[in-house]
Amino acid sequence: MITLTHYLVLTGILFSIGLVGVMRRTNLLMLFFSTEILLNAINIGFVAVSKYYNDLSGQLFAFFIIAVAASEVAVGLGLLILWYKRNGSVDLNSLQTMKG
Amino acid sequence: MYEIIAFYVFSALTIGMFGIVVMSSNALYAMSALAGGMIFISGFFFILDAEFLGVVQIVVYSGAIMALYAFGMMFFDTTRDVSEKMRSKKIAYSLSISSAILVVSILCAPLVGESVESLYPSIEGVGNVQMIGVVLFTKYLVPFELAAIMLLVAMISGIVLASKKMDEYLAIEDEEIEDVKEGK
Amino acid sequence: MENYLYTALFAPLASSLFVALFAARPKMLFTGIVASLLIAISMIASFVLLIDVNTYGPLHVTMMDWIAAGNLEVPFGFVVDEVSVIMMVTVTLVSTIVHIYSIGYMDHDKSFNRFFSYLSAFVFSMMILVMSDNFVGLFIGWEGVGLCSWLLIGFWYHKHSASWAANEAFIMNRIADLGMLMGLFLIYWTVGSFQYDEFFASVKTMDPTILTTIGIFLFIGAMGKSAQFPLHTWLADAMEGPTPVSALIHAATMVTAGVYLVIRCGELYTLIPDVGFAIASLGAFVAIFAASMALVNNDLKRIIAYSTLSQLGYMFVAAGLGAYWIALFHLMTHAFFKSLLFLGAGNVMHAMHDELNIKKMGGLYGSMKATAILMSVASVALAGIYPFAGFFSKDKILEVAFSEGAYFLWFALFIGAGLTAFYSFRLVMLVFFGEKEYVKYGIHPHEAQPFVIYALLPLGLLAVVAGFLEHTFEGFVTRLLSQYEIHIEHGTETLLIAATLGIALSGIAFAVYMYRRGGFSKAWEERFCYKLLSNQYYIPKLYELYIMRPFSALANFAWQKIDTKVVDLTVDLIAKMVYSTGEKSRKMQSGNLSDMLRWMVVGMVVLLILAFVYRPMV
Amino acid sequence: MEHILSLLVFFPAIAALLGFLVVKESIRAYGISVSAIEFLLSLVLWIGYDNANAGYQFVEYYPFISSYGMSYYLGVDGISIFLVILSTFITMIAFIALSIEKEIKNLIISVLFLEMTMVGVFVILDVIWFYAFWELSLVPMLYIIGAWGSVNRMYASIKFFLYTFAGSVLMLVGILYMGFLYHEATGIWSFSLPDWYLLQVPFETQLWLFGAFFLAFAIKVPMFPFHTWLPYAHGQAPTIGSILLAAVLLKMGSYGFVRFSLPLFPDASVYFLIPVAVICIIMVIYAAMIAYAQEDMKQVIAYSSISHMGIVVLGTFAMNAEGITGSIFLMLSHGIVSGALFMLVGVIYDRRHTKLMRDFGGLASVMPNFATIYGIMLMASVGLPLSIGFVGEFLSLAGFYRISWIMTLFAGTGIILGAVYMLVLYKKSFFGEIVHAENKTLKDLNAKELTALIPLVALVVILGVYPKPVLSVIDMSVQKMLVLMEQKAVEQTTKELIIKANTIGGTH
Repeated sequence: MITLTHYLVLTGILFSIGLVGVMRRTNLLMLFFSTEILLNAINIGFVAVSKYYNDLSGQLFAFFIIAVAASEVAVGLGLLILWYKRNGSVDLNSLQTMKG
Repeated sequence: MYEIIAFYVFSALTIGMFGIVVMSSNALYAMSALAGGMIFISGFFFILDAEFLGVVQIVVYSGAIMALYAFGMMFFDTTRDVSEKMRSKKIAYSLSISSAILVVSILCAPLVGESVESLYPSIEGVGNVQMIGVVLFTKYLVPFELAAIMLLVAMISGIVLASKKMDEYLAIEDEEIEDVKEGK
Repeated sequence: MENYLYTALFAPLASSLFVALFAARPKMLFTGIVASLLIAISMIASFVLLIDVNTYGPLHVTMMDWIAAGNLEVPFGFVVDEVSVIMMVTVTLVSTIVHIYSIGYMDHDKSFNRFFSYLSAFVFSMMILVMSDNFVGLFIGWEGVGLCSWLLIGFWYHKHSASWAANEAFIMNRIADLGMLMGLFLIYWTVGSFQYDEFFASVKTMDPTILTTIGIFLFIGAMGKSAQFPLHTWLADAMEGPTPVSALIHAATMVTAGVYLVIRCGELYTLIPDVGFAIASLGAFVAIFAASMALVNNDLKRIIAYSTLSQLGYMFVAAGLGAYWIALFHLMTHAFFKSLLFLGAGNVMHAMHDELNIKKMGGLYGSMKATAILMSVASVALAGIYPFAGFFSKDKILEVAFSEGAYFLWFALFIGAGLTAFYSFRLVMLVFFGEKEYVKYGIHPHEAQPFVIYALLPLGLLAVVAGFLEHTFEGFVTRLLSQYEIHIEHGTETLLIAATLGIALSGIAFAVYMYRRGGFSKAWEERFCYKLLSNQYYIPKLYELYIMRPFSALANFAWQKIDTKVVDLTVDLIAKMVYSTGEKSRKMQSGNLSDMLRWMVVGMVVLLILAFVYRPMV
Repeated sequence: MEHILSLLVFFPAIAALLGFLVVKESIRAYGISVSAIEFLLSLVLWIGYDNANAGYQFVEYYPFISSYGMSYYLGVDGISIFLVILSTFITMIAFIALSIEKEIKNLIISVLFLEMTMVGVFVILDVIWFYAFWELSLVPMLYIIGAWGSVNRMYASIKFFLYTFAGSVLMLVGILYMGFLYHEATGIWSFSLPDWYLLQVPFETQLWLFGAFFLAFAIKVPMFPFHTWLPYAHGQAPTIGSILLAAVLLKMGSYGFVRFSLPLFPDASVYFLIPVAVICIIMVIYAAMIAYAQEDMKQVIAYSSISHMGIVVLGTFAMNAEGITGSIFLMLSHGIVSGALFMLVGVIYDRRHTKLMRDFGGLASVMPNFATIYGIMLMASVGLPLSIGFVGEFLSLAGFYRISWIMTLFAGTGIILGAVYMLVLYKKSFFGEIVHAENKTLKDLNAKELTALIPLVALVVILGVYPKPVLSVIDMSVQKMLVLMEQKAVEQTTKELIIKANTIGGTH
């Protein structure tokens, strides 16, 4: 029998994979991919909780998260393209202007 | 039984796909793996009786978002690999692993609040899509509209940022600004 | 009667304030005259009060409230009784003469007006001191005279030594004042009032330990003002002030305030004879200690200052042994002849163009006969030769010491009498007789203006005749002060008088004999005891070496080491720690996105750990 | 009359806002007239004050955030009324003596805001508002020191701000906890001080709360070893800043002791009496010694302030009417005297642009009026009877004598050491020959400076000779507070000590 815990553990594992990606990648595009993984991992969790508690709120949250992810990709990619045009690189290490 | 098999299969597939996304040095592979992972995730949604979300997942993620990425990648020189030389791998991996262990151990612990009362219980005999529609357009109407506006804003900003004409202005070089100042 | 009281009290204040209006202006003769007149009015009022008190008894008025908080209430109240009226008369009489004298003495000084303002302010403070009916009022006067003494010692403030001496005097007095304040607090918390009458009414029922403590504290106050050992060094240095000041403040009035306090608290000290005896012993010690320093000093004014110190010692012996009226009597006679001596010395100084070294004088009798005679009279009185005033009062003190069985004290005073006679006449001989040393320095001495001499005549007269008032005086003041009976057989008494007279006369004779022949040989000056005496037993040096310098060093240490290096540095260190933490953690902000993301994950891990540790248990 | 307190608090602030519209040339006159009106208002307050009533008068109460018990609650009693008058008076005098030309408009506006906070601290009875005014007072002062100070002004102003700010953070915690306690005990929220007075706090809790409040007040006073911001602040501040700092801002700390520490935590105050007294004694002696070692005239006065504040706090902790009344009076007298002394240093600084004593000498002959007024203030500072300085010092020490005679003796050395450093200062700067040629042509006080200084001199003498109208008003409220302390004390020993401290006779 698959319990809620199974799903939550899966969520945790996927989230950690996303974290690895976030930390490992220096290609900005790949960073976006990793972010998608994080969001998706959480979505699974929400939906699973929604199912096991028999409450639709979880699904709606997942729905809004997808909307947020879509907006994020749109804006993020736009910025990325702009950055690439100016610098010719999507290397994360080229982004050092915030050095304190 | 069928549910268990489906769960483990999808789990293995998603973990594998996402593993490729994270580990592969080739952006194209990574993107393809990501798209695959997204589709497998929608499988979970179907298992969990969230058909609407499953469809949305496939449409939005695999359709829209991945397409967007694919278009985005065309702007970049994908052949030129970004050096993925990682600094201090140990820290990154140990952090990830420890956070994974922590998350898992927290989640494995018996959950409290078993008696959570559901705000919007699904009603027997009513389809998932219908239910979501009812809740979305009653209780969550304002967030829904806001999400719509947000998407609109995102769309416009995406266009503005990436469109050619605008970028001439936005991506104006520092020297050009100097030139303008000097009146050339 | 009240009007006379207020006149006596406030005329000096009026004088001071009026003259102060012209303080910054150049010399104006009328300020001196107005001041003298107002002080004279105060004197006349005091004399009227003397007669009134004699006829009607004491007068007590409360002018207004001053301080009131909690149970504490201090009014401005004044009492004119037998003791205070005697003090008033003495103070105003000497003050009037000093004021008149100063018109001549300060003639050429550009701060003439300022001088009179200060001098009158002093008289006012002194009047408050003696007239107040409570201890806090006394303390007002006590500090007021201290202030005026500071102003007047440092009158020629451009002289470093003068301002130094002024500060020394003020600070030394403050040390003693702290003791006095402590005494006042104890009185308050025991009796609940500062009024003399309430305090004295309850002394008999009070715990002897508290009484002793009060007695000691008050006497510490008296020690400062009356320059008793070990707070005596300021008096000699105070001679930096103008001579009229020395005459009025540092001989006749202010320095006797301590004696006045002990007399005023007679009822207290009678109950604590041990403290009284300690006071008497200290007095006897100072009497001989100061006299010994006067023996070798060559400074005209310092000799007289030491003599004052020595005479104050005599007064304390009398007061300490319970013979309050005798102490008061000596206080009064001493005021007359000592101020005369000082004012005469002022004339000499003027004649000698402010030269003070008596070795450079000599033979002045030829040019200043009147001054010479007056000073000789004062010196004879000081030496205690019958029938001059000093004889009556001083001899009584010796008898008191003898009668109390304090033979040791008596002996000290007896020796002191001999020394007094010697140094007095050493001074007279060196200044007025012998070789005319001043010729070498090209000085042409001249006698003071006639009105100055006339002003001194009353003092001269009093120095001669005051002694004969003894019995009248005794009868008058013992209405308030306790009687003192001398229990000595008549034969012994005569013998004692003869012995004292004998030692005084032999002291004079020795001085006259020695200085006729040109004084002691130079070899004496090489000896240890001469050096010891001429350096004032090295006490000022000791004070400088072991109090002033360490204090300065400690103050500097406290500032430069403790305050800036420890206290402030700790504060700054805390600030620096915060700052350097920021400086270090600044490296975290490398600007690299993946570093930031890693930090984000670190934060997440930390939060997860917290969530794990503090997860709600089922 | 019923809104006079609000008027007193906010009139300067509104006037300051309007001051932005005033042209630069007339801003000085504007400042003087505003502060004069404010001073007159405070005098009206005194005239309207009922001397027979020891409680709060002119009370204004409006709920502010009633769900959390915060209210706008104003009132004065004998303890605070003279501090209000002192604030308005000193501000007026400081304006009259103002000699700064640079950015004068901003300066005057800052000082007017400062005046609002000063008056506010003394009249407000709601603790949250009190805290707000307390902290707000730092801002104009920070600006005054930082913008018009001398060379090292940034360091000094930031040190001043952070130091005092850090101290009061703990007080805020204490305030919140006290509010919580009140809620626990009564079930309703209240931050008004009179309500808190009625609350009996358990002994252990009192100790902690006392500590939290103590730190804030101790830094403000400033007590040893939290005093090091003061010399810097005074050393760098412009004259007007030093005057207000010494005359009024320091009094906030000692006022806090009287208003908060003692009546709110009587047991803790008694429990910590001896440690606090020891700190006071250290302060008195240590600061006096450091003052002696200083070369800068202004630093001498700055350290002398610390020394005098030691006696103020000592008197407060005497736990009897004599001591507390005396200490409040000493606050007033120290405000007037130190304000005047700083003003005098400012006068000479304006002329010579130096404050070092070795650059002077012999000033008495070129500036006789200056020397005279300086001398009077100096004598008031060392506590000469019939000057204002004596009354408070005498009462404070007399009060504390009941607690411990030996400690009083040590604290009393302050009057000796005070004389030492003050007279040495006077001798170095005013006596002797003129050694520097620049000093020969110095001008004596001008009409403006005399106008500012003569009222101070007059007050020094008048209140020295007849302090009773002030003392009796203070005394009445202090006695009321002592009764309250005695009643609400939880420990028997505290009650006994307070009773013993207020009775004559018995053992010592």
